[in-house]
Amino acid sequence: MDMSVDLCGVKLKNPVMTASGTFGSGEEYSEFVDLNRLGAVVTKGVANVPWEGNPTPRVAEVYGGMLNAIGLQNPGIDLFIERDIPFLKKFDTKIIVNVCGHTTEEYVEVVEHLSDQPVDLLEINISCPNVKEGGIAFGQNPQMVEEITREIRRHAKQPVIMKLSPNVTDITEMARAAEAGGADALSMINTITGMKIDIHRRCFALANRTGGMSGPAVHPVAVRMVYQSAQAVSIPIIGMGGIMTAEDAIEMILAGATAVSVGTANFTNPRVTEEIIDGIKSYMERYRVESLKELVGAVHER
Amino acid sequence: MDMSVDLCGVKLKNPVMTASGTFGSGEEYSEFVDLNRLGAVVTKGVANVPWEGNPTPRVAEVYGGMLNAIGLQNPGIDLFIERDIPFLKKFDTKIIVNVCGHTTEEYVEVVEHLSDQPVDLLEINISCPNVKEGGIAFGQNPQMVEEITREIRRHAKQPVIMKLSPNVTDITEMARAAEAGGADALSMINTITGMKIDIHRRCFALANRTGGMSGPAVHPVAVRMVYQSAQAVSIPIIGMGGIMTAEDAIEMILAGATAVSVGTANFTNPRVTEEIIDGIKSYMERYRVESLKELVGAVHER
Amino acid sequence: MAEKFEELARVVRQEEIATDIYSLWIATEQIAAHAKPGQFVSLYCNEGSRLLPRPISICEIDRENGGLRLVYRIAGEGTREFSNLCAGAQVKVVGPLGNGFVLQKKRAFLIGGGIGIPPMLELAKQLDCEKQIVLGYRDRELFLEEEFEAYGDVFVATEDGSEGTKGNVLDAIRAHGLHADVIYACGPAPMLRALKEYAAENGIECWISMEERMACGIGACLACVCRSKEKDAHSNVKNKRVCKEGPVFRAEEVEF
Amino acid sequence: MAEKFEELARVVRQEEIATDIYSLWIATEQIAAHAKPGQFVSLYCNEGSRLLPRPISICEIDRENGGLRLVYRIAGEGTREFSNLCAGAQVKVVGPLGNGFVLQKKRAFLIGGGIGIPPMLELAKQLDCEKQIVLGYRDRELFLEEEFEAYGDVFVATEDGSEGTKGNVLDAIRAHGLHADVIYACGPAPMLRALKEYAAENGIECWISMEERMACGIGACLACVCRSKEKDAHSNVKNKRVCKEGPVFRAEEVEF
Repeated sequence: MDMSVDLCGVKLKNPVMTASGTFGSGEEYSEFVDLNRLGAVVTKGVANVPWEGNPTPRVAEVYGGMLNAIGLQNPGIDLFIERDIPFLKKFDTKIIVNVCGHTTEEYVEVVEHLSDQPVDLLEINISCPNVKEGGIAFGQNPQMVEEITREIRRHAKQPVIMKLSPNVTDITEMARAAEAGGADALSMINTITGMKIDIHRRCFALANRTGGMSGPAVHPVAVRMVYQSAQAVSIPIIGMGGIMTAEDAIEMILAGATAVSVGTANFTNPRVTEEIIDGIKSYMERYRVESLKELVGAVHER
Repeated sequence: MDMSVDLCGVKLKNPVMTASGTFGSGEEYSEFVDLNRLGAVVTKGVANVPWEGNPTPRVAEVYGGMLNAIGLQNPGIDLFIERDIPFLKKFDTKIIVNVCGHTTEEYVEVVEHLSDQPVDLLEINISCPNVKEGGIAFGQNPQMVEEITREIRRHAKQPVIMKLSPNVTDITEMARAAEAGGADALSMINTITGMKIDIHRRCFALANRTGGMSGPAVHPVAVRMVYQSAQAVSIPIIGMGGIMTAEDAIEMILAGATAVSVGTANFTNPRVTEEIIDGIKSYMERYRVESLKELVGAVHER
Repeated sequence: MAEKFEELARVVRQEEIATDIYSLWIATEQIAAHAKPGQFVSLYCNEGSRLLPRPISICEIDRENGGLRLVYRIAGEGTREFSNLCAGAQVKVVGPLGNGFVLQKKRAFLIGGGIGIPPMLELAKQLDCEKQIVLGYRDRELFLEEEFEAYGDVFVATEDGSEGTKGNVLDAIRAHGLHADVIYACGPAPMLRALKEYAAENGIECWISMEERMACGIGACLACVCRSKEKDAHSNVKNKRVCKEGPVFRAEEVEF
Repeated sequence: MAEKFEELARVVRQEEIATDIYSLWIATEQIAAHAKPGQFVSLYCNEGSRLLPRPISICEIDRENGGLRLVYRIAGEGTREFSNLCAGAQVKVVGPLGNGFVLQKKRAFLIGGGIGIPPMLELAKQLDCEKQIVLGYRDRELFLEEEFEAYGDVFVATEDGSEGTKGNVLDAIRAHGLHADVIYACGPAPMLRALKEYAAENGIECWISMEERMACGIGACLACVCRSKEKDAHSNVKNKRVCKEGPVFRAEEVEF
């Protein structure tokens, strides 16, 4: 039985990765999870310089999910290269670095810093709803998606995954634009913009007013967008959005995802990534699936 | 204490209405709820002729919500006028008729049929994700939103509420377009397009593949869109999307909704509308709110 | 209009009577007093991530004690939650729902397939006529079949032939050379389809209980429709609501 | 790195010790054995609509029996769920989390305000020095205050003056003319702010336990940061993680 998948020429031992921003650079969760078992660790987004992020409160719980407006706090690429990459290199897993920026130049600067680093893939966050410049502003306009993808692709030494926002009228338009710009893969969905109000204090629950919604509440939207995008482009898709269980992961794979990222579920169960890997294995055994690749996009009519 | 609200010159005894499509024309729920207590009943969408709707399965449960793809099955405006309006007239509540169509002409035909009927307001569904023509196709393009609004407004004798889709990049663009077209009010959000896959049979859970997601899972998205739209337009907004409790309704009102519609919650608790009315009353007593109008849009910074 | 009630029912007892098949007795204030064979109830989950009620057919009615027996199969997390209900627990229930069977005094087939068997038990109890009860199972792991014996002649079919006639319920009817004037049936769609055909060929009246995914359970949401031969008076199209006009239909009036 | 454990803990007992304030003893395999005063645990809900753990400070540690006492206030549906846990029930818990207090042998103020009082109890038990324990409440509905009496002199302030000194904990300190060389404090931000200022004015070492909305509880998600005076080594910006570098900070190193 073969759980491995090929992601832009990089072989993952299984399709289970971590969703950027929920797993730091793996150190904290390494107390609960054997990182060697993961298909890949996707790091928290890193910029060319340190970012302070947003004021607190930065998170709020909602029904079946959460809102976050961390604002991409990060230590900057220099400390990241000095500390986080060497930490991850100690493990037998693939390293995917999530990259953020306010401008194309800032993204490119990070990508260039990473060019000689032992990093397997780059995930470009053009879909963060919680920063004023950059982020989602790039991700809601197909021309901009294509241009920034092309520019990053031109400078990147590793395969480039463009991470798309669900806060758009037509996800396939963005998926096609990224593909046209030369993206090697897509990841989706980033969070859906939401809001929570404290009715007793009559104020916003988050200092940022709005935040990005994640968790099982968004899962059906993610499955739909992965499915639609898989029909529209030929590059691989990494599916994420509310994956809590192996069943959720398999659903995403059947919809067309080559790999999956697990995010909010880590907060509910710090060991969840390993449990999902075990669950996918059980499913493959139960249904005698020889290779995980058989499941990718295998959904059919009733 | 005054729970009444003014919606386009129509005085509702309280802000709690039913979300179109979840409450039929009230007859079935009248066994559980005293319809006289409701601010208004919003009917299931009605077209110029009977519609058969989609094949089954038409619904699927998802985490904290559900998907539906009923496909706007309805008995057509003639039987509706003959049967449903007389039924609702027996109660001391306001009547809001939800109107659907494939083309502008079909919407207009229904609106004209209703012109001499004892109907208080019209809610125009330009946001159904589950029909091939009409529906959401109108609701994702600001020019089309403005044009269809203008055309309906020209023929309507009752105030016109345009019901908007959340499946757009920028809800305020659609809200402004509807206002520019002469809408008297807006209602939002219709459902968010989602998908569920049966991993054991590896098929779509719904015959229609995709369905509209509703329930508490979508509530934070609805609150955000109501808030953004309330900042962008000056016509009243009817807030809906995952309201399960009085707290959820109050959150929506604080975000800027003049009234609220309760949908999926009816399925979980057939008496929920009355419980929400009672809960809003308790909140107003607890915080000594003299008039519900004080709460509309009253959210503030932390 | 038949009255419906929303209640917090008390669990009297529950047991697993076959693999993943549970028998649950609940005590109700009003529902049992008003229920008829072939009707169903909506059972609600406590877990907040599951919002929709589960429609479950009524297996037995104890009017005197307000008891309802529900026999169901674990088909997902919701029914799994129910299977953990212990005596004394409370469960929200709405019912009775749907039309139920019309009881007639004709020589009858009561036919149940799989988890379509339970509703036939109360029907068997209430029907006052000559009854031939035909039950289809997957394999030798039978359930409820002994309880039917008090009410008529019981014939069993199993898919794997490990008990009774090998094959389906029609195979059992043919193997035993059975005849009747009316059919009451509940079970999977292929079984109902075969019975519809059999009834037409033999000119027998045939009542079938349909199943479809539901949301509201009371006729408001139009989720659980089935296609009808003629235009339905309520829907004004060729669709009938399984939860309201059904779940029991004349076989010839529905298409599936 | 301090070890953390994920466990399904058993509820030993629970009681409401004041309106909406509960005292919960749980039995753990490892967490109690490793916990220090000032640390906290993450408690997880069973209800699936609530996904995030609730950080709850440790009130007492019973190392011998693996017991942990958590005293918390009902602040929402999650803590309301916990308040319904009965003896024998299980609850998922991760801990011990955060740094905890550094124990010193100096004449100390232990200052707790409201639901910031509980963590001071285990600290009072473990601190080996002269202790003046100052507790601030809203009104005469005191809690835990008698349990502190075994470990030092207890002074009470109430906002409405119905018990002890009318006013806040600093009013009580001034009213009784108290002095100390180190402050350990937990409570609402205005109280901590006032203590930070008081400590600076009087040149006293001051440790405060901070609170912030958390998601992961273990330092990965960067939700629960507080502003720091100097650049933090981990974050590389002027932010410290309350759940990891904290919750206990030197008052002068954080800004709030």
